[in-house]
Amino acid sequence: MISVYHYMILAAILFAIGTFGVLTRKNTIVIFMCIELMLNSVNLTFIALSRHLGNMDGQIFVFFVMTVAAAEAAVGLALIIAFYRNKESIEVDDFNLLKW
Amino acid sequence: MADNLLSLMTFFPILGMLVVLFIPRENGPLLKSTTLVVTLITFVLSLPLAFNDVFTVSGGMHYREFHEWINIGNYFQMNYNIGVDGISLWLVMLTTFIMPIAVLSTWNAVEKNIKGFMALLLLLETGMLGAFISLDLFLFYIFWELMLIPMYFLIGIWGGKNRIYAAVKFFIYTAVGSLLMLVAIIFVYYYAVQSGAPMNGFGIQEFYRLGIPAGAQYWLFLAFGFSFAIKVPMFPLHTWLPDAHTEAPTAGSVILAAVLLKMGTYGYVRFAMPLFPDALQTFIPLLATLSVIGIIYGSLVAMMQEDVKKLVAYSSVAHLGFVMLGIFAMNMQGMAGGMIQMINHGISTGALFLIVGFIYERRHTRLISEFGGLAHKMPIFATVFLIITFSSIGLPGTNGFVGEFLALMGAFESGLRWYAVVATTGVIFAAVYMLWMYQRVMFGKITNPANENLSDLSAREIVIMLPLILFVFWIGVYPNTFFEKMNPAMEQLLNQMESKQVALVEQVEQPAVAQLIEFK
Amino acid sequence: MEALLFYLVALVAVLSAFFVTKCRNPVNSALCLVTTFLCLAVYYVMLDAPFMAAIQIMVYAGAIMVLIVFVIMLLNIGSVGKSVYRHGLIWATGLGFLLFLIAAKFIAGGSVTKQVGTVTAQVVEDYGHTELIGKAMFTEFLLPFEIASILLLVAIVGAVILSKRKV
Amino acid sequence: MENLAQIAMESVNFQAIMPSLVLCCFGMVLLLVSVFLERGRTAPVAWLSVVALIITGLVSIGAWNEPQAGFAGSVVLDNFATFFNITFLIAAGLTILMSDSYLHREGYPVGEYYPLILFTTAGAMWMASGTDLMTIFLGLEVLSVSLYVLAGFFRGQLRSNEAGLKYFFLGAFSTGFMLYGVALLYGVSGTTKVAGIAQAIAAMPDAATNPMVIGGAAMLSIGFLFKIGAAPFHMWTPDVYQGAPTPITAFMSAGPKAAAFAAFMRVTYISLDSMQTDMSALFWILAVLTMTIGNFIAISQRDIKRMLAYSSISHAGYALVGMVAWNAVGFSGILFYMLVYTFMNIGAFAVLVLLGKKGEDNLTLDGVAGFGYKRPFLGVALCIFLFSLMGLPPTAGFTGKFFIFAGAIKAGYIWLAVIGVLNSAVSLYYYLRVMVYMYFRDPVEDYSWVKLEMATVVSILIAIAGVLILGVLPGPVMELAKLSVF
Amino acid sequence: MYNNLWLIPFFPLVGSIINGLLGKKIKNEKVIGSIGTLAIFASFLVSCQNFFGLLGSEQKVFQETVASWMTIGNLQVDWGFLLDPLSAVMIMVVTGVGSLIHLYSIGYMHGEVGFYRFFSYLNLFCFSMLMLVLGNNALVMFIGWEGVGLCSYLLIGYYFEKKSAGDAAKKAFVVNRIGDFGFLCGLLTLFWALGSKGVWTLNFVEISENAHLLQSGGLLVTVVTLCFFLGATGKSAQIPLYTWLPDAMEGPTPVSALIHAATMVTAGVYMIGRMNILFAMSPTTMMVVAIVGAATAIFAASIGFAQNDIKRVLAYSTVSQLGYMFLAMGVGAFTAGIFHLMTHAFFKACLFLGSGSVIHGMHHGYHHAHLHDDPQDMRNMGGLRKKMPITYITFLISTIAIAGVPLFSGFFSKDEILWWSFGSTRGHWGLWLIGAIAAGMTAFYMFRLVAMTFWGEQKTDARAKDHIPESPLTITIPLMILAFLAVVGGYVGVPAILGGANHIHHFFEPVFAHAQELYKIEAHGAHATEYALMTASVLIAFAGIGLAIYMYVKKPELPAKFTAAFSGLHQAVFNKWYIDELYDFLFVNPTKKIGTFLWRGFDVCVVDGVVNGTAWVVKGLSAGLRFTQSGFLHNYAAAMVVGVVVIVGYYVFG
Repeated sequence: MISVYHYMILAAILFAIGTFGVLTRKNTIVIFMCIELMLNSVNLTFIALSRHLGNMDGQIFVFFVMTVAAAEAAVGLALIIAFYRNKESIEVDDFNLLKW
Repeated sequence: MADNLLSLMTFFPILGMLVVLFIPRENGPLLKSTTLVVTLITFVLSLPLAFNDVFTVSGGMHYREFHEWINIGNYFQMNYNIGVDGISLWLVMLTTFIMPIAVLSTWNAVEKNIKGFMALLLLLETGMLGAFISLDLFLFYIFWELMLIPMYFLIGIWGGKNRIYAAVKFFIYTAVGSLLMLVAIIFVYYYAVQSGAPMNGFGIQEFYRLGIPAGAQYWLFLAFGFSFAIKVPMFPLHTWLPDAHTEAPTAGSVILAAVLLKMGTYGYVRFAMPLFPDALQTFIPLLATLSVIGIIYGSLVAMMQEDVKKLVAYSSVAHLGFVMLGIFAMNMQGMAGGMIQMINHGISTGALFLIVGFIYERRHTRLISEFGGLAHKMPIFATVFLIITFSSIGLPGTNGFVGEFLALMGAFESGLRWYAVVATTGVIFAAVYMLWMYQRVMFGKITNPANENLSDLSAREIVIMLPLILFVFWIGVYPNTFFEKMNPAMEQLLNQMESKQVALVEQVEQPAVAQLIEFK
Repeated sequence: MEALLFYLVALVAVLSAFFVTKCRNPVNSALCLVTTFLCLAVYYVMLDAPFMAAIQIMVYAGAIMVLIVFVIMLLNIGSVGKSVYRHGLIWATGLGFLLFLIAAKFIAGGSVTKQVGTVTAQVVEDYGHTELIGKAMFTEFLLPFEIASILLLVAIVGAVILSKRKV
Repeated sequence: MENLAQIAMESVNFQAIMPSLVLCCFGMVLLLVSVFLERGRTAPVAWLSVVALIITGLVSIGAWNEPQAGFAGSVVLDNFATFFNITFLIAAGLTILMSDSYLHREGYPVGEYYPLILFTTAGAMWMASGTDLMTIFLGLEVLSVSLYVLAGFFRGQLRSNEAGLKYFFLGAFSTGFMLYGVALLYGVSGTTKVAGIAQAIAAMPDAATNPMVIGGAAMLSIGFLFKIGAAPFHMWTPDVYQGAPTPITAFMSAGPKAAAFAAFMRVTYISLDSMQTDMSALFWILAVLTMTIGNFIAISQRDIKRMLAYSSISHAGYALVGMVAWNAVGFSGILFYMLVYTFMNIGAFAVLVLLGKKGEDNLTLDGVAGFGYKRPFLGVALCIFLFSLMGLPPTAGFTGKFFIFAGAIKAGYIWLAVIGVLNSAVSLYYYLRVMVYMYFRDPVEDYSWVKLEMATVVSILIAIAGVLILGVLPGPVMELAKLSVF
Repeated sequence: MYNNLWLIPFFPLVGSIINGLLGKKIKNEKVIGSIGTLAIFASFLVSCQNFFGLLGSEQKVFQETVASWMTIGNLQVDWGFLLDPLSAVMIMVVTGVGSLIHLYSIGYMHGEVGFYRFFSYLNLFCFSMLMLVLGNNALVMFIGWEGVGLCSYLLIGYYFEKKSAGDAAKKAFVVNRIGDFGFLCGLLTLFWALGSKGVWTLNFVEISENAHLLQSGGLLVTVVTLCFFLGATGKSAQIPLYTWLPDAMEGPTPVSALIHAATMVTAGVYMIGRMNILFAMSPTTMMVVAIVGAATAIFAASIGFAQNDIKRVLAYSTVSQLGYMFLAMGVGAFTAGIFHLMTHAFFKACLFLGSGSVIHGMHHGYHHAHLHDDPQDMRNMGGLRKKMPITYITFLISTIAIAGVPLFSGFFSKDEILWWSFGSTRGHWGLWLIGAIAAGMTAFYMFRLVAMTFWGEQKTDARAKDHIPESPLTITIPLMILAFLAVVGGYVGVPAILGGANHIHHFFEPVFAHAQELYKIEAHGAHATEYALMTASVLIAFAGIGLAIYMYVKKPELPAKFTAAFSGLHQAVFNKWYIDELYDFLFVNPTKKIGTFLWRGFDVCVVDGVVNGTAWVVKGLSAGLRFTQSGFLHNYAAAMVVGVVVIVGYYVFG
């Protein structure tokens, strides 16, 4: 029988992979996708828990997380575009103006 | 009038500062004269204190003023709680007395940005007066730190070549100590709160009666003592002083020497010692040793200086060694000696810095080797310089002797006999370095052509020096004027310290906060 | 049966998730991500949350991913062939693994509370998932809902400002 | 279906969200206004938004001492929230005052700027008054998203882009962790209501040992710590502060930080109260780490804006000391300190705004050499703010620090206090150095480009007033801070 | 009747202040000089009144308190004066000799730049000296004690443009300070010692009344007295602190006469007399005093042999005579000590003034001839008896007196000292022997001096030799008066065995007898021995005189032979046994080295090094730490994750 813990572990794996991606990829858009991955793993946790606990709060939360994800996507991509316009690049290594 | 005289006296300079700020920066003479007038008025305002005989009869606080300031219920409470007793009286007088002189001394010395200079001087005066009259630790701390700001700019803007280093060093060095003191202050407060002792905000008179457990006292005394020792300065913590003194403009050095250094010694008398008497007992050997080292060390180092101002600066270390030794004697003579020596040092060393300022204005150098034979050209200057020199050496009949003698006598009667003996050799070294310096500057033939046409003291400069010389002899010949007002306060202080040690013995259980010192 | 499905989908999800971080070409990563999203949608269905599954597909797989791909195409950095990974791969792997360990620890070691609510599979059956969501949304979570609207407004405005060519 | 509407309506209580409501309405109106204004004309929007802030201020003051809960316990407008709301409003107000001339100088006269600030403020208010993690989270997101935009506002400037992007990525990243924490807490408590979680944890026998609780708490904290800028989550701070438009930097360093503290305190002290020992041990380390790193790195900075960024890290550390104390004094200390910090830091940045040239508002120390003589008023103002940042009497910085350290010492954290004061001793150095350059060096330029823009000067004056009044007569405000903690 | 004691120091003070402040305006030397002289003369008159009053009255001890000085706790110090036989004699000497020297100075200092300055200082000195002798408590005495030090500093440094003068002045003051350090220690110890016995006082009368509280011969009293004696050695130029006195001859000659012969240098003797009771209580100290005195006497005399500077010879003779006085004090012959102090004041003042007169003449001569030779070098003199007869006569008389030729004052005082040093209970024949030899040496080098200066043919440069006049009256009158005193001064103390009444002995009884009875100090012995010793010392004296005349008049070539024969010895003597060099090597240079090290080495490097080092370390850390802020997004993210892992991990697994 698949318990809530199975789902949470799966979510944890996805979360770790997402983190890994964020830490490793150069391409900003991919990094952003990895972040989305992390959010989704959280969503999975929420829904699994919501099912286990038998109340809707978790699912509502997922709903809002999705909203947030959308909003962030809009803004983030806009930022990336703006950056691209100035620098002709979307590699994180090119964020090297501000340091020390 | 009389019931808020102190506040008036303390904050009048700030009012003056506001006035000064509204005077156009170009109008130098007006700026100077306004400042002078303000300081003089402040001095006049402080005179009633000096002539009030109440100090001769009672050692308590007078001219009390008390207003609730910040009261956050069970959080904390601070009050505007000020007053004067025989101990702070003369320091207040010294401050108000020195300020006009300092202002006069800068009449021609300061060219750039006179406005800022004068404003800062006035701010500084308020800070100093406030620190001397505060009876609330929090209030004291505010004034104490307030003094740093103007001094920092005085040194940094109008100072000499190396002024930036000196100013920053002065500021940070002093601030480090006082910040630790702040922690200690807050701790004392909450200790008092949790021990349920009767208290009145951060009022020290209530804290005096506090029976703080020995374990905590040590740490607290360390915090207070460290901060004050830096200000004094005591031996290993003195290195900011020569820099600050040499770089500071004349007025700055004068005030620094005359008043700011006294903050440290005063702090010991008023706060560190009576608040933590049995920690004091433990630390006295250490402190006395440091004082004695300071005396000998300061003298020896001063002897070899090539810069007159540095020499005077190091001599301050030695003089304040006497002060501290006297205070730590914990008996009437010692206390009196220490207290009067504070005033003496203010007058003599202040005067010495003025003198250095005079020749610096004329020659724009302070190197001893640059001078020689000035006595030919400047006989009046030579005389004044000689008088001050001997007062600083501690010649009987001048103020210096009274202070040193009493301090030594006090130390001799207390347990510090051997310290006193060693310290007494300081009088020899004092003669050596001062006279050597005097000889090299004033005696001999004029070797340096630059000294050929030096002008003797101007009327203004003589006017500056006369009051100082007057006090040199007054204190030397009839110090009772000052003692009679000090004695009751000092007696009260000493008795209360003893009685408190007694009280501490029988007190048994401590509130939980006593363990707070087991640090998290 | 259910277990089999779970593990199967889990395998797909994890693999595709991994390829998101692996693929050289962002577009491929995007497609992998979509796959992961679809797997999650499957789980949502399994967890009696069909409505969420629907949104997952529409919003995520639909809107967001389309947007991303669109941007990728726009900037046409489709296959910039520089090295895909930064240095420090080992560190990253280690950290990711540690993170997983920790998460696993407090999932396995921890204990979720027993059922607190009344919503069971049966209830979902009876009322319909959408209505339950709606009810919760418009009663208990009205305020967050409104805030979400503001959030979207801000996002739109921001996106507009940032991507305008000139003032 | 109408019964649903009824159910919906009965939980509604507009009193509870009135301030944010007003702000949002104004924000939307202003969006429209800025649409209809012709290009490059932003002054009306600016002034209207100031009006908006003032009105909101009045509204929130009206809510003082009569707590309003609403929306099924997802929000409450208590004194705590109100105190913070006022702080946010002041921060936003000062920022807006200094912004208009700046935007024109830099060539980005975009009206939407102001509504965005208003929405940010609203988001901060939801964080401060949210009693449901959902509200708090969404408030945080509104705040963050609009800050991402504002940080990257100068889309033509690479610096600004980079700031925006870094902020965005790291922000989103931290959001992930935060959400995970929320999820875990939801798992152990079955609710996202702050109070509910508290009950659940209190009811749980093994709360202190249950890894899911601890993990949830820690992960949740990380989201807030990120916004606060506490080490080791501080690393975005310097870059973003340096790259973002100066007024935004000012705002970020004050408003959002305060908001994060507000939400953090509410969650910590209500939900996680039963885990005091663990949490304050954690905060102890973070506080020390944060203030030390901030101060030490700041010493070697020559770019004043970046130096202030590091200093703001260290100030976050001081504020965390109040969290460690975990007593009423410490809490209200943080409230007070945040208000003070708003005044002094935004004031300092306001001076920097006037100091900057077009395109290069990152001035180095040499850039201010002898500045104090050329522009006495600005010089003195900057000195006052710096002294306040040092924590020197008679400025507010001192009273604020005193308040917080009093809390810590009352709770017995002597060493923490000692470390704190030693840190501020270190900080003296770099603050003093600015003055060294301003006054002790001779001017190299005549600073002819520095114009005393009226609005900015007003904001500076307000800040000075705040700093001095809170420094000399802090009593009343401290009293309010005392009444504001739960 | 004795309510006007305070006037005695007061007049000179006023004179000093007037001259000091207004002298520059007055300019007129006559006026300035007369102001100064009148001031001291006025106090001389008051002193006479008090002195004779004291002779007449029964009560021998009078105190007068002008005002309170310090009042703290158990310490109560007054501005008080004390008149008893001891101080009475001293004030007579000081004011009397002082007046004469003032008078002399008017002539001698004629035409000097700082004429007014000189008189102001001179008056100030008299003031201090009178405070010293009149003070009724140790602290007032200490004022005078340091005051005279100050004045000697000022007066030695009178020609401040001469480096040697400046150095000498500084040396004098500093060496005196070393003594004062002893004095101060003694003072404090005494105050505390008596105080612990319940008597907190510094008043001399009370001290001598309560001295018996201290254990006689005990450590405490020994320490106290030794400290005081250290002070005395400083002030009175005894071994080891005598080196400043010869250098002090840099000052004008009247100064040497007044300060470094008649008054100041005798302060130490006076002080011991003042505290005789304490010293009497400590035989150890008395012995030390006696030995030091005797040693100084012979040592200084030996240096006197080989000096060519006329004033230096006199200086060393002063040192050796002071040694005599201390010898007297040491063997308990207080009266004799003071007696010799008085007679010595007369003839030594006369000698110095005479030498001054000679120098004045020589200088005049050289000046006339535009030469810049040293007017004080005896080798350029000789045969001056014709040139300046009065100077010669007076000088000769005083020389005879100091040589101890019978019927002259020096004989009586010196003889009494010698007798006591032999016969006193605290005496010893060795002391007598040394004293006697020293007497002989004194006679020798004094007559050598006379011979080289006045006798023989004139060796002065030809151009100057005929322009050496006799000095004016202002100079010669004091000479004559002093010479007269040098003859008759001794007759107040003719010893009993010569049928004298020894008035001075009885006069001093109220001061000294008490202590001497209490602690069994008297000189006893058969008259025969006394006669024998007397003749012996006289013979030794004459032997010295004879030898001198033989070597420097009969066979002038002999000295050269001697110096050739014992050149090493002569060098050593001529260079004052290299004592100054020794002190420089032992004390002065090391102190300077230490000072330099403490400053450059310790203060700058160590103490300040720690301070700056801290700052440096902090800066270094900062410079290192800032590079953690690499600017790379990945690092930041990684840092966050690390933070998460550490924090959460710590809580979950810990």
